[in-house]
Amino acid sequence: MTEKEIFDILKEKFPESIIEFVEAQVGENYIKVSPLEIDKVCAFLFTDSRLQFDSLINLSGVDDANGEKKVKEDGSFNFIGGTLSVVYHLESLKHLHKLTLLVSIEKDKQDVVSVTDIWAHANWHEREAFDLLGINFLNHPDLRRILMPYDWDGGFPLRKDYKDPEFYEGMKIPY
Amino acid sequence: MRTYFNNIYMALSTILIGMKVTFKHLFEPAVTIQYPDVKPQLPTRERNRLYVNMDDCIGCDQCARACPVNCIKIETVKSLPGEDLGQTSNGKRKALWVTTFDIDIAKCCFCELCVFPCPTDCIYMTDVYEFSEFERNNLVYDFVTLTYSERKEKKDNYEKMMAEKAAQKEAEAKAKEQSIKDKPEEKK
Amino acid sequence: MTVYDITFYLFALITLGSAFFVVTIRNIVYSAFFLLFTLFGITGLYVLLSADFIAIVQLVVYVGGILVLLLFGVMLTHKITNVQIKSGTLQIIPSAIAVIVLAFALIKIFLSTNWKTFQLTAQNSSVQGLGVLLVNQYSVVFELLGILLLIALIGAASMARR
Amino acid sequence: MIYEYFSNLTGSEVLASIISAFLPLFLFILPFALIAVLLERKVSAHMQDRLGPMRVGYHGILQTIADILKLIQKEDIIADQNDKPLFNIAPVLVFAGSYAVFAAIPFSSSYLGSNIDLGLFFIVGISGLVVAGILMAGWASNNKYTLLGAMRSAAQLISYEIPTIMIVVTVLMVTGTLNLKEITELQSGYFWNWLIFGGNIAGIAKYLLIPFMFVGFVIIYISTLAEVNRTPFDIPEAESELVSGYHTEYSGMKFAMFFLAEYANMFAVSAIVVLLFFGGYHSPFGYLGNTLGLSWLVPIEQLFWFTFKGIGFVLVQMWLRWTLPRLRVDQLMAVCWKYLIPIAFVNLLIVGLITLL
Amino acid sequence: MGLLDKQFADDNIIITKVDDLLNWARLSSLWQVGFGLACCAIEMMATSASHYDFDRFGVIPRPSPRQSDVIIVSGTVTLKMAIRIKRLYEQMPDPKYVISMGSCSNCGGPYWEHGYHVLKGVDRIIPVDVYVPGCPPRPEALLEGLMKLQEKIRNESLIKKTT
Amino acid sequence: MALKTEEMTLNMGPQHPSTHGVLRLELQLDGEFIIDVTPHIGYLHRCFEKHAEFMTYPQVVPYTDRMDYLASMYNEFGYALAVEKLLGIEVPDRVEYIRVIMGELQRIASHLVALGTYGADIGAVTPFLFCFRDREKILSLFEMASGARLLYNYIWVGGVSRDLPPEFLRLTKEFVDYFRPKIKELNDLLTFNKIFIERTANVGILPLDVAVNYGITGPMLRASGLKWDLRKNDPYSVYDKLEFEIPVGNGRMGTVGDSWDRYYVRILEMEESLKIVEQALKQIPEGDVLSAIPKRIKPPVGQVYGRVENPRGELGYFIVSDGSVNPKRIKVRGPSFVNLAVIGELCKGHMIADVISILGSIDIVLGEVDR
Amino acid sequence: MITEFGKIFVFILVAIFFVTVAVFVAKLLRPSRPTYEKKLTYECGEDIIGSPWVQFNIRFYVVALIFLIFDVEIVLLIPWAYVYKIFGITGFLVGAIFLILLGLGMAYEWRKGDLEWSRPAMPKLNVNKNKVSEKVKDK
Amino acid sequence: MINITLYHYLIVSSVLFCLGIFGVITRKNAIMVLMGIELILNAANINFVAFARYGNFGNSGQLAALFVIILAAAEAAIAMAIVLNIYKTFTNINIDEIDTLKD
Ligand code: SF4
Ligand code: SF4
Ligand code: SF4
Repeated sequence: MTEKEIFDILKEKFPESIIEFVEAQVGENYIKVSPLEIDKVCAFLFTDSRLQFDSLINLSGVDDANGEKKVKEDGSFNFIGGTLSVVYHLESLKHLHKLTLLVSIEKDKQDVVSVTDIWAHANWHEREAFDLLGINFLNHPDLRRILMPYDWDGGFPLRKDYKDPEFYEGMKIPY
Repeated sequence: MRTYFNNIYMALSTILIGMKVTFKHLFEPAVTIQYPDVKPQLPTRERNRLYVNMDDCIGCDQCARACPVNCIKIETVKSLPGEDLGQTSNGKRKALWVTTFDIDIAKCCFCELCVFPCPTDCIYMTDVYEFSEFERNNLVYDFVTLTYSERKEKKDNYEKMMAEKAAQKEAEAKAKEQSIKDKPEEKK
Repeated sequence: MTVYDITFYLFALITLGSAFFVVTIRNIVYSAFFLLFTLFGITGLYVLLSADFIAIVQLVVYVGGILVLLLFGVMLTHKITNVQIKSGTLQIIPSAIAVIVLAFALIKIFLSTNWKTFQLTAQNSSVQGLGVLLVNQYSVVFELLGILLLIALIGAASMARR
Repeated sequence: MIYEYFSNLTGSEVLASIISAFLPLFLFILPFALIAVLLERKVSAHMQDRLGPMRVGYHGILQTIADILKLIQKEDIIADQNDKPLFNIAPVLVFAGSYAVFAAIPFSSSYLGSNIDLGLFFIVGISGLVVAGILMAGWASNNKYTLLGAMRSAAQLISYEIPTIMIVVTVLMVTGTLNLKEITELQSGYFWNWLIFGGNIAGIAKYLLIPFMFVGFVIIYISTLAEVNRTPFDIPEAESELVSGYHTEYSGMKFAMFFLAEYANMFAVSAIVVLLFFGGYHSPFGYLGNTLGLSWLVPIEQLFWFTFKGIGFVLVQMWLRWTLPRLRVDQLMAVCWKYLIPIAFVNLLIVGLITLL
Repeated sequence: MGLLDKQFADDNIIITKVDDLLNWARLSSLWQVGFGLACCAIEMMATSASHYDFDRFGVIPRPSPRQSDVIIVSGTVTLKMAIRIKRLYEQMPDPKYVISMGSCSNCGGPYWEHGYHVLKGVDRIIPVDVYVPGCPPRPEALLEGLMKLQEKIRNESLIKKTT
Repeated sequence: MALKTEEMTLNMGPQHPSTHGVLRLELQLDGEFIIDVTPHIGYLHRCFEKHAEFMTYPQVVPYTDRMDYLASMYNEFGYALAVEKLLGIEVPDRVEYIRVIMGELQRIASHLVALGTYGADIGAVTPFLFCFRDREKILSLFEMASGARLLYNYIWVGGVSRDLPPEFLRLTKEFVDYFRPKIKELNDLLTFNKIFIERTANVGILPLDVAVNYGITGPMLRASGLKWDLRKNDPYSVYDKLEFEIPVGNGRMGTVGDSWDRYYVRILEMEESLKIVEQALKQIPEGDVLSAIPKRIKPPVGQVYGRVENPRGELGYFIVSDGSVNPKRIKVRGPSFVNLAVIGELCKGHMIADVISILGSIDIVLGEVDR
Repeated sequence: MITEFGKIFVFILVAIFFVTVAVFVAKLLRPSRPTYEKKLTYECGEDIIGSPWVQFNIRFYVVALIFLIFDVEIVLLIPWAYVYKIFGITGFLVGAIFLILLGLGMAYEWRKGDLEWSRPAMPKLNVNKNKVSEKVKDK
Repeated sequence: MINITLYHYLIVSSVLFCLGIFGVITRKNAIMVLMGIELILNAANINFVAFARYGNFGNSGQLAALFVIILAAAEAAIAMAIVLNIYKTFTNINIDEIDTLKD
């Protein structure tokens, strides 16, 4: 099944939560989904016998860095506003088709519904996205930092405007 | 019962087979390279410590830009117009005094990316790997052939030149200004 | 004083000294380890009494078996770090007095009795003798012991398993 | 007898016994440990196509000496959480337990520490001290790895004691004695008198015994392997799980003592196997000293043969160690309770019947 | 305090000889904490494997720091790990040595610039004796670093330093 | 037993001989049994993704090396494929073959480490050293081609950094011939050893549906019985021109999907890789290897997900480009990262020693788990 | 006269003496620079969670228990094994019956599974199918 | 000349016995009580062996001691099993706190 067909099925089933179908010049086409409905869409994708996306290949958070850039005097900068996105790559081992979903969220209101219930695989990926980008996954069973120390309070390092704190537990961080 | 005895048999027999293998190896010659006494021949592409042949370097900064780690630090000073810095071995004219060419070998990741873009092939990786140090600062390699005073001199020269140029410019500008200034007066 | 005497006093001291600590020290693990020394001392006493087989049996069964069992038991049932490690004691002073009285009474009785003792003769290993007795005279006891141990094994294991 | 010799020399029995008690330590265990550690490293290295220590002395022969000298210089850490008195006593107990075994081992017909009648039984019994010492070490370190290691170690040691004693009883049934010297003397003569070949019993019983003696030998070898925590039974110190078992927290000299005890044990158990089944200190082919008429040579030859055979079995231990993976703790218990003990049990009954013939 | 350690005010022939002996023992039996961090650890393993054979120098990995003499910091020290490394180092008994293997532990290596979670050099938390450069250093380079360390140990002394 | 022993929390790692690096496992123990395992990762988080944002596309290659440092070639391979997909360029055939040869050799090298350390975890040190001995041979081949032993920076976007040295093909052939009997030796010494089987068979059984749900890939998935290999199912490079089998676990010693299966699948895979290398050596064409390397890599705006079958499973690169010379975001779907997540499930109810066995059979590389 | 046991005792004393002396000699040479962290218990460099001195798995205990009984039984066999030959087949039978009793105990333990390490029931791996279908149903 | 007589052993054993009694009655902890009992048994055993030695009873005294040791082992095993059971029920083995006999 191609992405387009899947999109049609989805659009029919979830008229509101499926936002648009984006055809890319390079790479994969993807479907934009609303962040608060993604779990239902995914659950459908997982269970529907035509689709049966039994495997989540990848889940990645992206900082779109499209806000308003404010450069401070010392060269560091801040983004005001802008979006973060979460990209889901799905695959069906039964029907051998693939699908890419994209969820876009406002930076100030970073809530996405977790899909951990559907694919246990998503658990660590979501934790990672939370850890590095500060995307908040609702309903996640165990949303803690995963790569950074648990007591890290220097912010979310994969954001474009992240700046190193000076010290961590008495160790100097910058070179 | 069958499995019971089969287990015993399997255990003993596989242990014996394993013992046979190790026993055979007891008498096989060791593959060990006795390092400080014997040093293996390294392949020609061996990537270890960087070396820069400063005679050939034209200070183009390509290598520093290619380096993913930013461990090459190059500062150059333009030569004075009359100076001849000689040529590189493949015939490029040098035009810059290289006053700083530091490679912090402690940061380097030996990826060889800096080697390819060099127009004069003067930066390359050698097969020297024995260069551990007691002090980390010793791992910052300075390749510049000029002495410190020379570097200073070149810099000063250049600054002087620049200053002169600037002064000249200023003078010119002033002159121009003057002339501009003068002109209306003239007009007046 | 012969060597024999010295060793006797040494072992008696080890036995009684560590036995004293076994019953008085408050840390139960220490108690268990002091019991080790007590048992070892008693082994020495057996040796001095030419009961070599009994001595080694003591070593095997008590030190190697019962003591380990006790230690496992201690480690199994105790939160050793917290206060419970101090195994509590009851009515120390009255019982101490009672026990001392008892001890004096016992010793008095022992000393006042005129035991019919024989001159010591060097004895050979006692195992053969024990074996003969065991197979010959006490063979029923021997089998009974077997049954007893069987029952003990079954009982203890099933109780522990419950 | 060396003991008498010293007794005459010093004129005091006490001194004589002290000297002869020191003898195995300095003449045997320490050199043996030095050699065995190096040997182990060399053997393992060659099995793995390596060379092993090469640079400390010629082909690394001074390696162990350097190790010991270094361990002497190491700081002795007693962590705050450790139970200090027990922590300090544990190595003493373990070493004493291991060393006491050597008292009963006849190194040659003229040297043995103590000729007690129940030598073999004593050797089994004294290991109780080691068990207690190990438990003490594990507990006093106040560390989870050590405690787990000590528990496993203790459980393993006591479990494998049973097959060991069973085989000891089997041998006792054949020889009628537990005195190690007597057992050895029973196997004097040529190698077909060794117990593994049925001993010097006359008649058909000898040949009937051979397979059962072999089974007995295998069982006791396996269980002694377990008693000294060698692979495949080295779970108490399985470094891939428990760092290094009950002596994880020990450093410096105390650690060295554990180490020494371990190597002493290695030899001790091999010696037991040699004494029980392989003719003890007896030469397999008769003595040079006897043929030459030099009677003083015989004990020396015996010492040589004893060491030779003992080290042979130590080498087999190493060989096994560098070949095999290790068992899991429950499998280890299963091997003991389900395989070794029942087999030893049946073996014992059959041997008992055969000896009645 | 050890009775002999750093207690002597001045030199004499006996002390020098004892010194030599003790130093020789220390340098020939450097037990290493069996411990690897990243890519360099693989090369460290290769060094102890058959081809290069650490054991030739008397180096054997000990799982417990309590029984080891040298810690080879082989790989990237992250902030999360740094605390543990420090503790491990602290838990080794004196005398102890540190070899910093590879660019990463020397100074952060390729991660020195943007590594928000990388400690820029293990010498920020524990004193390093020898820096072995390379990314990863060849096994021979590590061996050479070890020999450098041995050289350093050879020059140590029981004598109290008077400075 | 009814007696509730108190739970004990035991740390395994980060410094621990058998956690394969700096993984920390927090074990909840009931005596010797595991109630729960909580993996704590991130002790080697080296900020790859952040670095990638600051680098130009070719400069990222050395950093990809450092992720899965046991399979650097394959990391580069995957990255190169992803960027080529982004750029839409084709590479010469010779390059493809070189990449496949390198990739498969790397697979053997990586599996050798996996099997060797697995043996060492179980307690057999000798196979470990044998494996490293043979791996050294592969490394010397790599060193000859690229100049480095571990982190090669050899496969570039659009090509490889240099052509193969003249001796390479002959030596590789020699290696293949040398290595075949060594697999048998390893089998004798370790694979079919009764103790080893006891330790690994029926331990850590991973049923297929769980595996799929957890996104497990690679030998682990195959050991659970699914014939899934991107080299066959989603062929890239020239794998479709080569013949090989995909070994799957069949529960020969215990249950499908146990540790032994995971181990044995790797052994079989090494044999398959040898086959691939042999074929590729025969088929490799002459040609230029540098022709397709773009001077300046500036891909169009867009995002791609490129994936390859790394020795540990599916290695995916999700690259977002904003049209500049630096990638905007590179997210790596590391197979170890994904495979490790299941350990908590696998270990429950096993003994401490089994944790080692399970962890070893998962074969993680911390560099890539933490990136 | 020092008995044979006396000699053994001397051996033990010598061992104790040796260890003590060795540790004390080392004290002369070794440095001692305790720091706070050095004095912490080692646990892979992590902070220690909980004390190791907790109640322990009963398994070890059961092993010790079975061992103890077996131990004494075999101890009893030793005097028998010394002399049974004197009494011929009856002597053997006395011991054999005893041994069979031992065997019975063994068999009992085996049957009851005390020789096994008890495994806690293995929890099922969690697969999410059911959960998901419920969710979809909700919709 | 050996000066140690039967009396010496008797004194040792009686003191040991009393210490055992003392342990049994003063300790709250069941395992400690068990240890006390072991002491008492050992004291008795010393007597057996000593009488056997000095009293010329032949080996019967030693055999009695052997039986006692074996019984002690059986007793210890059972007792520990009981202790364990108590502990299971009460999570406590302080005997004075265990006064209800429920199952
Ligand atoms: S080798 Fe790589 S890291 Fe080193 S200087 Fe050259 S480009 Fe930079
Ligand atoms: S690229 Fe070559 S010529 Fe240019 S600065 Fe670097 S070394 Fe010099
Ligand atoms: S120095 Fe290089 S090889 Fe070593 S850990 Fe760092 S990146 Fe890896």
